[in-house]
Parts: sequence; C-alpha cells; structure tokens
Amino acid sequence: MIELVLVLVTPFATALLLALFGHRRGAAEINSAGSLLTLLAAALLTIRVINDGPMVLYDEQFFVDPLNVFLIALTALVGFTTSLFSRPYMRVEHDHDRLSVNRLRLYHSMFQMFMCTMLVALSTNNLGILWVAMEMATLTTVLLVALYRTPASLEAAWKYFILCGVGIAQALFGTILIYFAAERILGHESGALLWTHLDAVKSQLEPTVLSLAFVFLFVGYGTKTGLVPLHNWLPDAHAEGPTPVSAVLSGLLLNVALYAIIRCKVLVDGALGTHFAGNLMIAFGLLTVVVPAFYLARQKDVKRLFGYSSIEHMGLITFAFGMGGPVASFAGLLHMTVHSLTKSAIFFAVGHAAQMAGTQIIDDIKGLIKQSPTIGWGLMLGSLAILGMPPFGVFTSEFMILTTAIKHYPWATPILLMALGVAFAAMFQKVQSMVFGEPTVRPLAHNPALLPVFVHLGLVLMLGLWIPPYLADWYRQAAKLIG
Amino acid sequence: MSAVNASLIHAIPLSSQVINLCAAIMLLLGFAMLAQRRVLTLINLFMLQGLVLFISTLIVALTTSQSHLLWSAGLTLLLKVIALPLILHRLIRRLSVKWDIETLLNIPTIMLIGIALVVIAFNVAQPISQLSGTITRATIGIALACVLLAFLMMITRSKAVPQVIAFLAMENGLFFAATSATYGMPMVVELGIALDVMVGMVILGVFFFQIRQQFDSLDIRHMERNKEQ
Amino acid sequence: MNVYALLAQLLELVIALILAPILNGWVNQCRAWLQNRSAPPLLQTYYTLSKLLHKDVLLAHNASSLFRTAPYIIFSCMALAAAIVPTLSTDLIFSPAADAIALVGLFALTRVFIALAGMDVGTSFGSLGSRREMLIGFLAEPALLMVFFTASLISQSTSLSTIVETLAHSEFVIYPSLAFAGVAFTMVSLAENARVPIDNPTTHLELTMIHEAMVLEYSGRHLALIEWAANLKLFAYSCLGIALFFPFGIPETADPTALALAGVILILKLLAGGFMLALIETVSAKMRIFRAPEFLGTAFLLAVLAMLVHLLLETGQ
Amino acid sequence: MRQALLIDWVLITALGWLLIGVIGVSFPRNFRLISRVLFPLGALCALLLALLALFGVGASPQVRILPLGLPDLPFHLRLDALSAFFLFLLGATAAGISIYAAGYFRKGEGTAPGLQCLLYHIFLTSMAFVMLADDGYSFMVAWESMALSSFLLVTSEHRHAEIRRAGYLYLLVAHIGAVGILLSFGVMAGSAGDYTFDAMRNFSVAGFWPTIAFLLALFGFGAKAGLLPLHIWLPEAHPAAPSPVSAMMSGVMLKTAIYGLLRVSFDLLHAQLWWWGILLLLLGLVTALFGVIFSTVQSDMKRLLAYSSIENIGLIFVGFGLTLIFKSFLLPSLAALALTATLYHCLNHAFFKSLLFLCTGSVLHATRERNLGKLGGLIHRMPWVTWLALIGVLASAGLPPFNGFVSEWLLLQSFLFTSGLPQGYLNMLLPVVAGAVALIAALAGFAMVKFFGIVFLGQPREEKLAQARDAGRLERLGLLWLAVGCVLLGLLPNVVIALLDPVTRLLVGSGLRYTATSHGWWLLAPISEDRASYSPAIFLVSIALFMPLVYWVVRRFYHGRLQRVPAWDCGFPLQTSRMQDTAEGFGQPIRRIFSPFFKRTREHPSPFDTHPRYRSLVEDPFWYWLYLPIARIVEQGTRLIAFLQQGRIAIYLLYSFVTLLTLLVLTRG
Repeated sequence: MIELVLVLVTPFATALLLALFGHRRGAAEINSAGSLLTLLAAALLTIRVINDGPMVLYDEQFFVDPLNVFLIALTALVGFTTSLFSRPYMRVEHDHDRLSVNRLRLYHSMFQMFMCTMLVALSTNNLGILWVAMEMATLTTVLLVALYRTPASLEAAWKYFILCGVGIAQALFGTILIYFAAERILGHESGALLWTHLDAVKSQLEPTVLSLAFVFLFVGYGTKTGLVPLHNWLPDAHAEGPTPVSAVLSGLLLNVALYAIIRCKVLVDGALGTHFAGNLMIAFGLLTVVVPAFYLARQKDVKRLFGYSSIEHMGLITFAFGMGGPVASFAGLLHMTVHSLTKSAIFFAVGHAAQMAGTQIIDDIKGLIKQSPTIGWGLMLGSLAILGMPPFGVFTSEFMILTTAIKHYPWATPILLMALGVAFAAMFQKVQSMVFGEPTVRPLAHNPALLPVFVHLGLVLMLGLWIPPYLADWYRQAAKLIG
Repeated sequence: MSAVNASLIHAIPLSSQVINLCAAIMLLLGFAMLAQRRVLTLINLFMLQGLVLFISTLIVALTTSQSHLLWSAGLTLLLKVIALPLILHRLIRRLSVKWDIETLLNIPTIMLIGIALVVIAFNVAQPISQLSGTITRATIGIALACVLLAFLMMITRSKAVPQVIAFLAMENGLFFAATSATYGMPMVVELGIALDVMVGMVILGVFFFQIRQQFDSLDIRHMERNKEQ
Repeated sequence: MNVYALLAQLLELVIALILAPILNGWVNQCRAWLQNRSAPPLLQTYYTLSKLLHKDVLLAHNASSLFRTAPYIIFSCMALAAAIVPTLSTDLIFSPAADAIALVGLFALTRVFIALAGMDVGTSFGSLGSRREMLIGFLAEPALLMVFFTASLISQSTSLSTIVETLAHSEFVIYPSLAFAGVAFTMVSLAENARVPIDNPTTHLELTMIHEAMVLEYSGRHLALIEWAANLKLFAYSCLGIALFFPFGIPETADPTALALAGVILILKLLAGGFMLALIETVSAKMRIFRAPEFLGTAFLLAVLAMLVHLLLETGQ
Repeated sequence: MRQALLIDWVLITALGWLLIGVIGVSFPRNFRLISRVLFPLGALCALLLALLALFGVGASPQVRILPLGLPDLPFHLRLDALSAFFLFLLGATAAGISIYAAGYFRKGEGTAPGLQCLLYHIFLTSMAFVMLADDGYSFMVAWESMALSSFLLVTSEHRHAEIRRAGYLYLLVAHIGAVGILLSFGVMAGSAGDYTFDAMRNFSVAGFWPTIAFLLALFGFGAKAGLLPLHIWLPEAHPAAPSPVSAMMSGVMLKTAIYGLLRVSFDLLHAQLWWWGILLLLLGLVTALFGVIFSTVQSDMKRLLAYSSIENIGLIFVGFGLTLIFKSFLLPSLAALALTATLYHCLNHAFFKSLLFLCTGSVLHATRERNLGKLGGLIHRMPWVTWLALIGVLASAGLPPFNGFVSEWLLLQSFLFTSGLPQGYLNMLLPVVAGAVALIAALAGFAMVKFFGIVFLGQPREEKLAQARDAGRLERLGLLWLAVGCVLLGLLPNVVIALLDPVTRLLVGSGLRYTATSHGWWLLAPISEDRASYSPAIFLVSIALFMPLVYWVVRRFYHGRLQRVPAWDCGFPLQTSRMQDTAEGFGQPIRRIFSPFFKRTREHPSPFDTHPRYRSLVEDPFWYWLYLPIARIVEQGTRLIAFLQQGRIAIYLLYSFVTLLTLLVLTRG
C-alpha cells in the first residue's frame, strides 16, 4: 500500500529536510515540491480507494474509507496550494524583515510537520493515535502562530496552547472511557482502540459510559473545532499567526477536529441507539452559528473577521451532522469541502491585501480592486461565496442544510437564517469597503501567487453548479457511513 | 489449586487496597496543589503525584502481569518524577520566579469548590465504577476528580508556571485513569502521549523566556490584549 | 354605423366648433348683466379670434418646435373631445372609439401639452402657470372620473352613449347619487375651465392667473387656436353635464328631424347652463391657489359619496 | 417537432448571451469589438428570444432537465405560457437596451468594458433562467446570480461612497428577500421535501401553511419588486447604476418579482384566499401613492424615475390583488380582465420606463449632470432624445393613445365591474380604490411633466449645456425601438390581449381573446361594446387628420408672419435662466399638500446673508420608522456579546469548565 506510506512519509521527510536546510534559498520550493508529492500520493490513494473500496493496513493501525479519503485528498490539495501561496508571501514578509531566516526554517518545517500530523490523524484507525496526532497538530501550530514573536502573537499562541491543551486532555479522558468500555467486549488487547473493531461491536458497548465519553470527546475536540463557547482561542490565533497558517488552520485543522468528533459520534450512536450525540451537536451548532454572526459586526481586524466566519461555518457543519440522515450528512461533507476551499482562498487574498496595506485594520484597507484587480476580485468573490451567494458551492450545501432543517427542525430554521442574515450584512459591508473605493494600498514587491485563489474559487463555483457524479456518490457513501 | 486461588484471593485485595490508597493520595495531592502558594513546593507536590502514579502503575503491572504496563511505569518514573520536575526547577531558577503565587480567588473558596467538584466527579463516575471489571473500582472517579481539580487550578492561578504545572497534573490524572482503571492503554498510545507531554514541555520552556522577554513578567494577566474592544 | 351616424357626427362637430365661442360670449354677457355692466356683443369672442388670427406671430427666441405644434394638437384634441360627447344623438361613429375614461384621458393629454408649452420658453411665469395647472389637473381628474364611475355604475357601462341611453330612455328613476355627482361635476368643471373661484379668465395679474400665465407667450394665430380650444373645452364640459344629468331629449337615432329637435333642445339647455355658470362666477370670489386643493378635495369626496350612495340605495344588495 | 425544440432554442439563446459575455471578458480592453460586435449580437439574441417566446406563449408546456445542480435535484426547466410571456418581455426590452448599450458604454468609465459586457450578459442570462426554472434550487441560483451580477453592475462606479452604499443596501435587501423565497419554497415542498415545482404543484400543503408560504413569497418577491416598506434600496440603486443597467433593472428585473409571485400564488399554490387579494391591493395602493408622491418631489432625474417605477409596481400589485380577489370568488372572466391589465402594465412599464432611463442616460452623457436643477432647454441640442422621451413621458403619464393608457384603462374597467362580490364592503371599497388609482395616474402625469419640462424645455440653466450633443446612432436606434414599442402597444391592444390570452387561461382559467377582439382589431371592448370600448386607432387617426387640416386652414386664410422676439420679461429686464422654476419649486405644491408623507429638513436663508441659499431635503420616513431601529437592535446585540470575550484566559477556561460540568451533569441526570 505504497500510496499511504507516501502520503504520510513525504511530509515528514520534507519536514526533516527543511529543518536542516530550511534557512537556505529554495526552501519554499522544497516546501511546494513536498506538498506536490503529497498531493500526487493522495490522488493515487484516492483512485485506489475508488477502485478497491475501503482498506485496512499495517496491523490495522491505519485504514482508509470514503469518509477520510476525501478529507485526505482535500487536505493534501489545500496544503499544496497554501505552500504555493506562502512562497511569495513569506518572501515579502522577509523583505519587510518581520521574519528572520531561521524563523523561515521553523515555518517551513513546522508547516510540513503540521500537514503530516493532520494526515496521520485522518488516516489512523486507532483512536489513541488520533488523539496523539491531534495534540501534535496543536503543538506544531502553536509554534506557527507564535512565529512573529510579537507580544500579541505570543499571547495568542499561549491561549491557543492552554485552551486546546486542556480541551485535548478532556478528549483523552473520553478516549480512555471508550477504551474502558470496549475492553470489556474486545478483551484487553490493542484492538480495543481500533475504530474498525469498535464499529463492528458498537451496539454492545456500554451506553452510559459511551455517553459520558462522548461528552468528554465533544468538549475536547469541540474546542479545536471552535464551537462556542470553547472558541475563544480561534480568532486570536487566526489574527496573529502568519496568513498561510490562518489559511490551513481554518481550512484544514478545524475539519480534522470535526472529523474526530464525527468518528466518535458514529460509535456513540451505535451504542446508544438514541439521538443523544445528534442533539448535542445541533444545540452547539446553533449556538456556534448565532454568536459569531454578532461578533462579525464589530470586527476591526480583517483576519479576525474571517476567523469568526470560520467559527460560524463550523457551527453550520456541526448542525448538519447533528441532524444526520443522508441529505444533511451529504451537505455537511460538501460544506466541509467548499468551506475549506473558499476560506483558504479568502485568506490568500487577505494576506496579500494586508501586505499591500501594511496593516490588518479594515478601515485602512481600501480600493484593492483598483490597485490589484486580481486580489480585489479574489477577495470579493470569495467573500460572496462564503456568504452563501449562488452560484458558488457554499450556497449548495447551505441550501441542502436549510431545506433539511425546514423539514425536520422547522423551529431552528428562522434562527439559522437570522444569523446568516446578520453575518451577511456585517461581513459584506466590511469587505466592500476594502475592495471598492479609492485605493490606499501600495503594490506588492513580488508578484503574488493568485493561482491558488482562483483554482479554489473555480472549484467552488463548479461545485455550486455541478457536482461530479463520482464525487457525489463518494459523498453518499461517506454520508451513509456517518448515518 | 485451591492454594493458588487462595493466594490470589489473598493477593488481590491487598494490591487493590494499595491502589485505592494511591488513589486517595493522588486526590489528597491534588487538593494540596490546589491550596499551595509556593511554586517550589508546587513542583515537589507534582513530583510526589508522579511518584504515586508510578507506584500504582507498577502494582497494577505486577498484579496483572502485563509487560507493557511495566514499560509505562518506567516511562512515568522517567518523565514525571525525574525529567519534568528537573526541567521545572531549572526554569524556575533561570527565570528566578520563586515568588509566592497569588490566586484569583482566596484559598478556602477554592477548596470548597474543589470538594463540590469531587462530589460531582464521583457522582458522574459511579455508573462506570459499577460495571468496572478491573480490580480497582473507584479509581476512575478519583482520576476524574484529579482532572477536574487540576482544571480548577488552571483557572484560579494567575501565573504561567503554576498553570503549566496544573496542566501536567491534569495529565497525571489522565494517566492514572488510563493505567489503574483500564490496565493501561496500548503501548504505542502511551508512548505517543508521553512524547506529546515532553514536546509540549520543551515548547513551554521556550515560551516562558519569550513571554518574559516581551511582557517582562510571567503574569498572564498582562496577556489580555487580544479581545473584543 | 350608418351614413346618418356619420352625418350626425360631422354635424355635431361643426355645431361644437360654431357654438363654443358663442357659449363663451353668452356667459360673458350674462355675467356683465348680473354685474350691472354693459355687456359685450354675443359674438365678441369671434371678433377676438379673427383679430388674433390676422395678427403676426411673435415667437420668443428660444421657443421650440414643441411650442409651435402645441396649439394645433390642443385644438384638435379639444375638437375630438367635443365630438365624442353625445349632444345631438347617441348614435355616433366616435362613440365606441372612446368612453368616459378615454375622454378624461383626452382632457389630460391636452392639459399636459399646454403645460409643456407653458414651460417651453422658460420664463418664470410660464412654468408657474404650468405647475398650478397640473396641480389643478391632478386634483380635478380623479373627481371627474369618480363622477363618471357613479354614472357608469348606474348604467353598468362607461360608454357615454350607453350612459345617456340608460338615463334618458330607460324608465324614469330618481338617482339621489346623481345629485351629489352633479355638484361634484360642477365644481370640477369650474376648476377645469379656469373659472372663478379657482381661476379668473379675465385677469392678467400675473400672481393670480393660472391658465393665462401658461399661454402668456402665445400670440397671433397660436393664441387664437388656444382660446378657441378653451372655448371648446367649456362647451364639451357643458355638454357632458347635460348628457350626464339632463340627458332628456337626446335621441338614440340620427334621423334629421330628431337631430333638429335635439339641436333646439341643446341650445336651450346651453343657454340655461351658461346663465348658471355666470351666476356662480358672480356670486363667488376667487380663492387663494392653496385653497384649491380643499375645493377639489370636496368635489372628490362628493363624488365618492355619490358612488357610495348609489351602492347603498340604488343597488339591490 | 418544432414544439419539442422550442425550449432548447430558448436555452441556446440564453447561453448565447453567456458566451458573448465570456468573449467580452476575454478581450477586456478591446473596446471596438465589444461595442460594435458583442452588444449588437446580444441585441440579436434578445430579438430571437422574443420571437421564440412569442411561439412559446401559444405552445403547450415543455420540460427539459439539465444535468446540473444537485445530484438528486438537477436543473429542471419549463417553458409555459407564463414564462414565455415574461421571456418575451425580457427579449423585447433587452433588444432595445442592448443596442443602446452598444453605443453607451464608453472607454475609461468605471470597470473595464469587457467586464461590463460579461456582467451585463450574465444578468440577462440569469433573468432568462429565472423565468425558465422549474425547481427551487435552480430558481434560487438564477435569482441570486441575477442579484449578484446586477449588484456588480450597479457598483461599477464604486469610487463614489454613495454608490457603494447603494450597492450594499441593494444586495442586502435582495439577499434577505431571497431567504424569504427559499423559506416559502420550503413550506410548499412541505413534508414531501421535493423541491421541483411539479412536486409542489401536486403536493397540497394543509391548514394555514399555504398562507405562510404566500406571505413569505410576498416578502421575498416584494423586496425585489420594491413593495413598501422594502422599497428603500430601489431609489438608491437605480440612479447609481449605468443607465442601460437602470433601464434593465427597472424595466425587466422588477418584473421577475411579479413573475415569481404569480408563479407561486396561481401555479404552485392550489387555492387562493380572498384576503390575500385585499392585502396585495392595499399594499400596492400605498406603494403606488408613496412612489408617485415621492417621484414628484425629486430633484435627481434618475431618482424621479426610480420612484415612478415604485409607483408602477404598486399599480401592478393593485391589479394582481384584484385578480386574486376575483379568482378566490370564482369569477374567472373578471379575474382574466384584471390579470390582463396587470400583465399588460408589466409589458408597458418595461417599455416606457426603460425608454426613459435610456434617455436620462443620453442626457447624462451629453451633460454629465443628473440634477434637474442644472438641466433644461435640451430640446434644442438633442431633438432625437427629446421627442423620443416625449413619447415615453406621455406613455408613462398614462395618456391616450399610448400604451400606458391602455393598461390603466383596463385596470379601471376591471374595478368598475366588481359589483356582485359576496362581500358587501368589498363592493364599497373597490370603487374608492379605483378613485385612488385615478389620483395616482394624475399625479404620475404631474411627475412626468416636471421631468420632461425641466430637463428638455425652458432655457439651459447652465452654460455647459450649450455643448450638449445628441445621442449617437446606435443609442438612437435603441431609443427608437422602445418608443415604437410604446406606440404599437398603445395602438394594437387586441394583439397584445390575444398574446396574453393563453397566460390568463393558464393562471385563472379564462381569457379575453374572443370577447375583446370580436369587434375587429381596431376596437377594444373587453366585456362588450356597449359596456366599455376604446379604440386608440381612431384617436390617433382623427387627431392626425385634424392637425394638418387645422394647420392648412389657418395658413391658407391667414398670412400673419412669424417674427422672433425676446420673451416677454414682465417688465423686469434682468431675467436670467436661473430664474426659471426649479425642480424643487415645481414639486412645491405636492410637498405642501402631502406634507405628512415626508420627513423634510429645510434651511432658510436669513434676510441678511450675502449669498442666500435655500435647501430643502426630503427624506424617506421609512428609514426612521423601520430600518434604523433594526440596525440599532443588532448593534445592541453585538455590544452585549462582546462582553463574552474580554481576553482573560482564566475566563475562557472557566467557559469550557462550566460547559463540561453542565454537560456531565445533564448526561448523568
């Protein structure tokens, strides 16, 4: 099963390589090359899975099924485009000497390490290793968030570390509880933490233990997903870290955390047979959609703004998975995809915009579209897409989520729509003032890499108008898996 | 045959008693840390907790002859009893932060809250203990209590170092749950966890200096810049 | 639609064109008598018109082509209006062409053109007059329509001929609603024809005049046409009043004897109507321009009241 | 066979627009190509579309399913009489506007011409798809794409702050409205959860749900149509946009809302309640009155036209409400009459309003001036635009023999034959409403005289107006097309009614074709000849005969010469062109009479200041009654929520701690 090995080893090797040579010239190229290799491997893996179906590997420690293979592919893709984007971005940062060469080395190697941990977390079959990988991801990103070493960034990193560390600790307790429950059926051997085994026997697992376990896991991984009221680290981390990191944070890490929750939900649903987990997710999902909408209105920092919008969309996805059922889960998966594509694209544009303006304060960024049409249009279209404007894909998933909500939870629909309306009003006003108007921004020293932005937006547009059949039934299988 | 049975019957209660004792001590230490004002003592208490953890793990390993538990016991000894306290001591010395810690709430209140937490923890853990198949029933409740106490400590401490110690204490509680309640997680997982703790510690060490540099104090109350104005 | 209808139509048109100035003269005469002044001759209006027609046209420098075409448009519209109203017979070729609503539309069209012509030269008085004219217009138009609606609710039709036929030739019924409508109609037609108390046709004090202010820049044959059109308008309104409220004696057929008889009756009615108008103008004083809304608002309310009265008393529900 | 292919041809034409746009954006700076080739091509497509739609009105419904959209909900498209009629409206209007736009868009104005071309044609395509869509998803996609593209067109001059504000307001209201529409689809899909319109037709929602669906749809489509109190975006956005876009928005886009509401209330919902009709009637009435009153006091010519659009939309809704009432009382023939009036007015408004907006566009290009107070006397400089605008003005004022009059005539007719409704007080109410409609029509005349008179007549109020030049050849062509449309629609009502017949049969199950056209093409008699009849042809012919006759007679017998003299100065020789009546002055009587409608702020000059100036600002009271309060509430919400995040990590930890404990206790208990 060479593909998976490649997928997991390439980023790790690249990380080591960059840890050694990251300060030399061409580190960015190595970075991109490694990401490209990962992407290719992931593509091969995907093809393999499409052909051969799910597979379990390496004495069952790893497994790939429709649910995680598409996330792996997505992660690899966004990782690659982000590496492409970070090349000119980091060069500009270096020119403005906000980053020394050694910091760049740290950045590059930690970026790859982060990709590696996420891929491990996605592909592992062992809930324990999943936890370990998540913790590792936290640590690497803590380093990345603190990259600038400014007081603000240190503070953000500290909060990120403490809050997510504590959260993750809860998740570990949950994992232990699951193990505790599983061990009584699967006997005391290492199989007791393997998701596949647990899935096989989930109906026999002890409900009370599992419900408690899910509470811990939900709070734990929910902290990383950014569910209100556990979200407080997220806007700081997004605002203070370098933009490529913000892009992968909201584009990928949140997805991975949510993925962990979903995996556990499957087990818990199987054990309880009730809609306990679902209701929990619906409640928190709603809360997480409503609260950030109101935060959005008062943001002054552009990256913070989009951080909150990420929280909101995570809430929407959580709500979707909470509702469950083929349509809602389908919509949730689709929304994961389009959100990470769109949001990372937005962060690419925002990063360059902030560099052009020399600040992240919204009021000081004006007339992007005049100074650099590509960045301006990228930001404008991206924001419209993320706000759920057709014909972009975000609308597709929101349409499915809303229609399902109307059907099954009519009381929730007005709340959702109110929140989405407020978010639209708040966010679009700010974006418009940045994109339009008389320019206050200067052109960039190095010509920006905007290919990623438009590739992402193009994909999102395509998903809005036409979902390729294989992708569709891929989602369907995954949705069936989630139930 | 019967003798063997007898010896087993004789052996089990003792070991389980010891383990329960360890559990009790863990809880006690948890409270002690919660109440403790001085950083150095705090570190020592943490070391003691690690020691207790090591002992209980060892006993579990011996009673239920599981080789990998021995490994994890050794790991605990290495990490929690020797390495981390050392690192912490050196940090303290390098950062010269031996001052008393003021808490955000006064100690008695914190204690009362702690007791409430213990009640909740036991109450929550009760059903689990009911169906625990292992020799040690109540430990999971105590482990949960330890975790919650550590959590409370993190909330109430206003300096960076004790917060980290509390974080590690929480890790202890988790380990205790893992080992004594469920006879240890799979080896690979334990190794991973240990690795995480180690790396995390190193990163924190680096952080302390950075924070000191930027805020010329380790008082986290200075770090309230990123917020909604 | 037979040859008689065509003849009747042409006859009516000619009669309208001939009688209109005379009616105006008659009104002026009556007014003079009522005010103890020595009256101008009955044909005075003709003399004025021919004088104006002979005169040269003095055209302001920046008067546009619209300014020069307007009089012809206005005149022909008014002639058409006079031809549409059934006076001598209800069997006219134009009667299907336009019902009451269309007639109102026709009046509105002329009003718009005369107002535009008033604004064309760009003196302050011209546009002042147009503004006031449009003000009067948009207040009077709905009232007039409501009057028509009352009549057409009675006769279940908006076509004037049918209205007249129902009112004149169906068995005799007393319609209280028509009383209200009649008062409303009188008020509207006073306003529409630039009569006291809304406007004073004889004044040339710029601040008070409305119609005169609009046509201030016109001279010569243009002015003649406009004056004639004004007379036609008065004539048309009088005939409307007759047709709606005193339709007796308007024949359904169009054979010559009937037409002759109808002509005599019409002239008598017009004489009476003209006298009434003069009487009203004599006893009432001109009101400030901003009292006009109240005046016409009253007319509108009366018309609405008429309709409600009809719906309450005269329909079986 | 041709039947089966019709919808495909329509699709191809719509996609042709898209293709044109793409070509345009791929040569963004090639101005000659775009203006001389692409826009005229777009006009051709529009013409073709109109022709196809003409066939489509008569044809039986046709369905196509495109393999786009959601995997289990592909794009369903359907062409029936209703959509065909509105497609005809779109095509016929767009043909004129596109030709005009070919001459209009200049180099170096706002966004690049190529981008303009793309957005403009996306706008057209999405409108076509709105009419064609046959399921909730594709409808929403087309609907929002329409809003989005038009928003980007509106903000093409985004350097001005007020234009940005207008665009923001527009998109916000459009989006919120779209939410309402989506919800109403959701209600109509109901428990079946199938979002194709076919499913909605067959699935009958019970109880009060139909009402909720209708109200939601009314909210959604009303927001797009500019129904009170959701109209505020309209007078901002229309002036902000480039004139062809304003024309397109006001002429066609507003009608898509009418189309949607018709589709929902007659096609998708099974039964109509009579009080829906009353609601629509009164809403429409208030909207129309509000719109026309505000249009008379505007001093910006495009704002004036925008408010007049609100007025016309109001009239259309009045007719709509009447139709609903008749339909719910099972009076199909009357319903058909009212519906005919409504649809006819849609068509008329599309023509004359876009004509007028295009005229303002030419004026804008010639003078760079939108403020009525600085225009005037353009009839000498730009005769083409003036005379064509005159046609538009007369049509818009509802004067015979032009098209505006016919629809108002029909509307009043349908009011007059209401006696015989079960509700007694309805019989009382409706004639009074008719009176109000008459008032509105008269006020519209006032507004139009103000517009035309101040812009084109009188003396130029500024020196620069002397350099104004008439519209170019292509622009003239576009204007001419629309003006001819106004005249023909006014002259041949029976043809239009015959066209509308299938639509009314589809929606209310009856038509006017045979009753109305029984007296030959020249005489319109909707019920019967002796109830009501109107023949615009005779009107025009007789006036056209009289005028030359009178002229000939006068010139034949009287030979008075014509000499140019200065205008009479009333004995005050120092008159300047600034002493003409201003826009504010002309609106003054209205302001005085309807003062309760306005929120106005005035500053009078003191008798002593050397440069006295009088300012009078008339504002929309709805801002202060409705919108600002809502904004304030949201503001409060944000301020409250900001307290959650004060940057103290202990508090954050406390949040997660409390969350954990509560969840634990809840699960345990």
